[in-house]
Amino acid sequence: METISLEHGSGGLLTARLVQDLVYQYFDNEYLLEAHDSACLPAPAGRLAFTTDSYVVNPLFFPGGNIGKLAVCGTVNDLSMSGARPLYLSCGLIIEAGLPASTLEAVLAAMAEAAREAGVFIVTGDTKVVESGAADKLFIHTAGIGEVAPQTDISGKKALPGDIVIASGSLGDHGLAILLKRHHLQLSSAVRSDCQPLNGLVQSMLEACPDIRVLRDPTRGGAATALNEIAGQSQVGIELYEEQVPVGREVRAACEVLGLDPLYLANEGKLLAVVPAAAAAAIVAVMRSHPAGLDGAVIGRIINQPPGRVFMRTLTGGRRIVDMMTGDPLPRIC
Amino acid sequence: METISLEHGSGGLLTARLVQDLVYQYFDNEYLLEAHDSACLPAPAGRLAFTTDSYVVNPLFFPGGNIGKLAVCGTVNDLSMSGARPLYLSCGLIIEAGLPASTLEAVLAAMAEAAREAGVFIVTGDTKVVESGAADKLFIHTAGIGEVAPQTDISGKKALPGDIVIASGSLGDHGLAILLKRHHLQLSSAVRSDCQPLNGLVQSMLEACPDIRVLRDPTRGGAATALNEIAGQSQVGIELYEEQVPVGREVRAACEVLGLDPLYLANEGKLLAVVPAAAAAAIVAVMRSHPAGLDGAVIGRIINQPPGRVFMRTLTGGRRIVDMMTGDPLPRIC
Amino acid sequence: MCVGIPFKLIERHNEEGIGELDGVQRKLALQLVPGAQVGDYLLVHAGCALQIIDQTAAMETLEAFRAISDEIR
Amino acid sequence: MCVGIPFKLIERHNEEGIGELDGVQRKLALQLVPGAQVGDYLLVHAGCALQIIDQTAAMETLEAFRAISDEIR
Amino acid sequence: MRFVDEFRSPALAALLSARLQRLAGQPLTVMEFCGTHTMAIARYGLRTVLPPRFRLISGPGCPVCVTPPGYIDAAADLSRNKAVIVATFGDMLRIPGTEGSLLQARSAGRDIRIVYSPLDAVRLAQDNPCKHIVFLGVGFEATAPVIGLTILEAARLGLNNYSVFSALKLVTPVLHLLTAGRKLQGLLCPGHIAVVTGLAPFRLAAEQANLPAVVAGFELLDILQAFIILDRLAEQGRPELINQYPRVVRAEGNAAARAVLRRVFYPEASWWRGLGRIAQAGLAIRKEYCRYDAGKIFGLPAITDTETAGCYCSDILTGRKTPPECVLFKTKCTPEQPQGACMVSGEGACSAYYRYG
Amino acid sequence: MRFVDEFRSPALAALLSARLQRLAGQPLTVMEFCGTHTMAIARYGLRTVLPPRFRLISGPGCPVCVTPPGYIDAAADLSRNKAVIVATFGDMLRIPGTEGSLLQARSAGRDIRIVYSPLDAVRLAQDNPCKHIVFLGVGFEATAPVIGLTILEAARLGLNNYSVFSALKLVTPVLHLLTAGRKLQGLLCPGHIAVVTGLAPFRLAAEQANLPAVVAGFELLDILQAFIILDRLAEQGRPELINQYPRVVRAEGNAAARAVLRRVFYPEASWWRGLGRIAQAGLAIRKEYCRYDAGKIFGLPAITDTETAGCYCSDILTGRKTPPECVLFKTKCTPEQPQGACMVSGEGACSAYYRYG
Ligand code: SF4
Ligand code: SF4
Ligand SMILES: [Mg+2]
Ligand SMILES: [Mg+2]
Ligand SMILES: [Mg+2]
Ligand SMILES: [Mg+2]
Ligand SMILES: [Mg+2]
Ligand SMILES: [Mg+2]
Ligand SMILES: [Mg+2]
Ligand SMILES: [Mg+2]
Ligand SMILES: [Mg+2]
Ligand SMILES: [Mg+2]
Repeated sequence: METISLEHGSGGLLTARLVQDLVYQYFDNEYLLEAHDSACLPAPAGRLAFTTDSYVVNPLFFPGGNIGKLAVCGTVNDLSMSGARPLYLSCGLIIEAGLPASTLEAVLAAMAEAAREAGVFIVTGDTKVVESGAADKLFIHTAGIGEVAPQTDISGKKALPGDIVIASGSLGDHGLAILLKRHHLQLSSAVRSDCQPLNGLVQSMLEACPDIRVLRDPTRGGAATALNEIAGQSQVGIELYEEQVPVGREVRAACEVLGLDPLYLANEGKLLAVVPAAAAAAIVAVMRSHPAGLDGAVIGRIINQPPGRVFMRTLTGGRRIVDMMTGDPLPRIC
Repeated sequence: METISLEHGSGGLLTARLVQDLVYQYFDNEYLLEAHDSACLPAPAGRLAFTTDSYVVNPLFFPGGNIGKLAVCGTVNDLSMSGARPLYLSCGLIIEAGLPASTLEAVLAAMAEAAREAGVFIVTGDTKVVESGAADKLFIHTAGIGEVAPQTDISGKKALPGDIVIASGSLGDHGLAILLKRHHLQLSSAVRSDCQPLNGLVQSMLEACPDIRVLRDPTRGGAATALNEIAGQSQVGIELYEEQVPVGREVRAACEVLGLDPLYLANEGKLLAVVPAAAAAAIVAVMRSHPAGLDGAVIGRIINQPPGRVFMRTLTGGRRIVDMMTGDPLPRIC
Repeated sequence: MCVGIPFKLIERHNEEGIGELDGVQRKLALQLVPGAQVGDYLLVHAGCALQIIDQTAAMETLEAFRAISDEIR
Repeated sequence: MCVGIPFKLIERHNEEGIGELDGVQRKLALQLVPGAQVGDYLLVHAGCALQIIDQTAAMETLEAFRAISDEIR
Repeated sequence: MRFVDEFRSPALAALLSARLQRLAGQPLTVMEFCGTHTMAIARYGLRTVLPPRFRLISGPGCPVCVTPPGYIDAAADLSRNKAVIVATFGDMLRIPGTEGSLLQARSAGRDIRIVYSPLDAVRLAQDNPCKHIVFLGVGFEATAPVIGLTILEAARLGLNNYSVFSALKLVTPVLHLLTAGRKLQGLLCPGHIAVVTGLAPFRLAAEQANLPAVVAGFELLDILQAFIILDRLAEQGRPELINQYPRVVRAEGNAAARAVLRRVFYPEASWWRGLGRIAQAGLAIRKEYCRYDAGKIFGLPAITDTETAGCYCSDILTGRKTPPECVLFKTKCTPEQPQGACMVSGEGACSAYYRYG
Repeated sequence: MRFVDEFRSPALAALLSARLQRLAGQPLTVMEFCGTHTMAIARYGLRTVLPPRFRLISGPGCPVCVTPPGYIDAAADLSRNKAVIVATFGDMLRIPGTEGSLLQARSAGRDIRIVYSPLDAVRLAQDNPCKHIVFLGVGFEATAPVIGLTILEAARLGLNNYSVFSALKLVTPVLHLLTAGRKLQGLLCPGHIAVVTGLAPFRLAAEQANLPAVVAGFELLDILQAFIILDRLAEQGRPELINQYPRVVRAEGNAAARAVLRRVFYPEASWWRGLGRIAQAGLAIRKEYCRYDAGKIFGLPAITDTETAGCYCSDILTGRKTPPECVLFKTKCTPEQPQGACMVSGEGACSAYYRYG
């Protein structure tokens, strides 16, 4: 099997071989190996968190990760943002016929490694192969189940005036790494996607402060969009402090060159948290002692008015609106 | 919004509008409307069943259903095949830019209706839009969670010699309906996809006989492939009785014309069951009184030898091997 | 070598017709069976009728089966 | 009207060079700054250097800022 | 009467096979020339029903499996041309050329369409005036007239974007090669070829081989009856041809179909996968219709055969060996990765053995 | 010194803005000609920092927003040609033509590539010898020389598959239109245009308008200082031009850049979205380089403007109104569905108001 062909997706013998020879080699937990129509899993304690995402990233491989790592981290992170402990993932593959088997294998290996790092099991899956030209190399779809401890109650609606907004680290790395790979802008840099699972970080944050109000991973649309969502759902205002928003030196430089705003670039290993003011310092301290939150910082606060709006308090002490994103960020020269 | 554009998938304002104006209009349950990173769900009793499938059917609309109905029924059925009561679904959309919004709407409406029929909630979702040419109109990915009653223990490994093999109705309808639509073979017929949720049928079967050994929905690869899988997992032989295998009159005729074997055609609203011989008659009776199992019939039995093999006892009393499928069924004239 | 199926001719328009088998319908080329009439059964291969089925001959064949089987009753 | 960025010239090969800004590197067209030397800072627009940055003038501007701010201290 | 179920009656089948069981005659090795017979025998499990004294050996199978890999290569090459749509029977898609199958070519994005009827390919040409449709013309005497009709139809419609890439074959000139020097006691002849050709060529083959022969239908009872007739003829020492299938096979065949063949094609030597070059055993398109000849229009290479090392296909096609005797069978040679003609199509002898045991 | 952070020091910024707060002078209405200034002012929230007596009105913004929709239509049409790759700055993708944007064209599968530098488009032509690369030439005096260089480079390399579709504009001939009949107390002039042109055209504009003017940089401190200077000049009644940005703006500009402009282009009348036809305010490709002129090669239509009913763009572009005064602003006209030039680019006055309040 050098390349994946339509036959590998037709549900017959070749599908069985693909699954056995390639998939099971990397995803080898007892639940998956049962190979049933559904995985049968022990009953979790507490409520369930359930989430899903489709991954269509182009290119498949980028500095700091690939679509497989992304597909695991993204879903683990969405679970974590509900305060859940991620337990199980599903994995659906849509493969364009002609994909080199070695590409698929590298992606599966990355998924397996990310799952190991996050401590989750990929317990059920599906593989479809479509004709060449009917998909862009490989799409991955993961859904995830987590368990939510009884005392945990995280929600985008819970931000209160006076609360503090925290970011777990520098913003924009993933979006910029992809943008540079995608458009052949001929800018070279060491910027890598920040793609990483955040469940460990969230667990330690929750231990430090069980009443964290909101958690959100600022993926597509970036921190600006995520904060606008929170402001809308909680009907509060948010004020950011420009000089405290962590942005990496290279990301900042590339954004200058390309006329981009890092607040609108996607992140895949960062979170935003809204926490009670009294707990903010302790949470930041806990975050900074966790490898996924070394650059954790307070970046703003929740204000009363106007509801649904995000502002930036700029370096000059001025203030500007930080709106939701319209469309993907594109480089500008003007 | 007449057509879906890339902007609708970029995570910003237009994505939010698409979700609010279109998705929420059809999927309007309390869990989804929370619009969190994950849906937060009450803890189910018993063990969990978890499954996933990607739906890439071409054409999107076919007699008897469309990709949306399929995406709900397929995952509900995979849960049911573990004996689980399906509870929650996730829904990931990958949309090719340029898809008419009305097409998406018709698909979402079908999903909502199928979910209502099956009594499940679509509680979390994701929408991606890819460039024109990077996908084939629309792919849907659903994952599903169900709860498995403590006494239920369904598994492909549990078939025992002497057990009886049952089909819930005529085989091959879905596969043929799609094939006729796909290849412009200029055959007209009233064959419709059998696409339907099977959870109700399974619940009534389980009530009649809690120790059903195996359930399987013979989707891609058809009954032949599903039975070969069971034979392999249980390490038993399976013998089918040709004259008892239910195949619709039109499907049989079209198969004759096209040189196809209905055993290899996909089904989307049928199940195969392996049950203890003593319970077979009762189960068939229960099935026939359920709208999804009106044509339920015994089609074969589990035998000792040779393990992993499926045979057909033919009309002449002869016997032939029924192998797994290699590749999709293609019409033949020779 | 060649899958051949008996379709019943249910419509004829010059050299084209509609055949029916158990609810499945298909346009048929009739150039090779000039005498075919609506109601005839046709042996169809690849969408083209190759012959009109002879009902009398078919009956005789069935009779022959019965005769053979009668022999051994 | 035109995003212009100060890159440091770290390599020069005839009319092409490599510029660097905080770890980000980019090939630069140098046709419009014939006198640019490695080590110079260049004002770059759309991948092309438009001018060599005058360090002395820059110092003076910074001095002017300080002077203004001193006025109000 | 609907001419299907009546000929499949399990009750009658049981009686006929009981009859075959009871007859205690000589061993009877029968060659079935035809892949559709091979498939039907396998599908009905007849091998397990017939008494052991009946031995069945398979002939060349179908026109698809005897198509040389070079033809597939040429068709796949043609499909690279963005102005071309390749139209074909589904049978052709899985056959491996030397560089993959047409299915692989299609899954790589080429425009290759499956049609049920060659006449649908003409329709495709009408519907796609900016594309050129090439129909892959494979088939024997039964299929060739239908393909001939497409050329006449295209000419009638004045189409200039339709052509046929012919690998059409005539099976009747090959029969003597298959029986020559074989230990056979009977021939099972293909009814659907005889529908066109009439009985004469098969009578000739029976005479040349000095064997009893039956032109038979493809339903369960047809085949069982054919064996009973063959057994009786053999017992009585009568090397005659009997027409078991008179409901569609007339002694004179179908003259209209043969007229189409003569008008559009002429017989020519042809390469058969596993058998090599056989004089008069192919059909080429006449000069008058050269504008519908894809070989001419696109300057396609002449097709010759290449053999796979270790493959017994020529022995199996000529009935000298059975598939399980081949060392590659089920090991290196499977339906997913066929090595020779007999495995490539579901109708090929090796494939039928593989699937139906 | 790295010429970025030094000019953004929050501490110095605080002192400079405190200084601005303390100066209790006359009301000062300043026009910023340049979209990059508009964006920087918005991004730094300067509107909320400057004392109320400073009123800022925006000029024509950027070369992208003054490009007429017909140009986008022509580029989108061009991209239908499968032999063509359209290369462009990312800025151009979201601007609506009359039938959608280039982003929509790209999402419909056309080959439209974003480049950072026009010179990367020449590289694209080298890498894709079987395609023709058309670069969408938009820009003012700073960008035009870079685009001129691509034509010289293509000529040097002997490429015959690269061309420029010019909508290049000259901003300096427009300045007097923007200031004419306006109640202004100062002009904030674009430093990056002056890098090429030198100070003369801006000095002329200041003289014609009889106003103080500052050629300014784009960093936070640059802009604050420019306001302090303007305030001081206004207070002292000195309608002079001061160069705040001497680290890159020389009095004489960049002669090499202007030489490229003269060699490749000639000034021509040009249609500005919202402003109409302006003599000498565009750049056309000289006959000597007509083989690199996509307009000539592909016979593209001459571009003229069309106005959207109700859009106040021309008033906003000429500084007569501010965006919130337009009834369409934030209602029918949003960054996702812009109605006029000022909303189309992130740099346009309406867009900057919309995003940064
Ligand atoms: S098994 Fe394969 S290799 Fe052997 S004879 Fe048959 S086709 Fe040839
Ligand atoms: S808001 Fe829109 S319509 Fe109004 S002036 Fe600005 S661009 Fe024109
Ligand atoms: Mg299933
Ligand atoms: Mg999600
Ligand atoms: Mg997510
Ligand atoms: Mg998220
Ligand atoms: Mg599946
Ligand atoms: Mg599944
Ligand atoms: Mg399934
Ligand atoms: Mg999502
Ligand atoms: Mg083609
Ligand atoms: Mg093009």
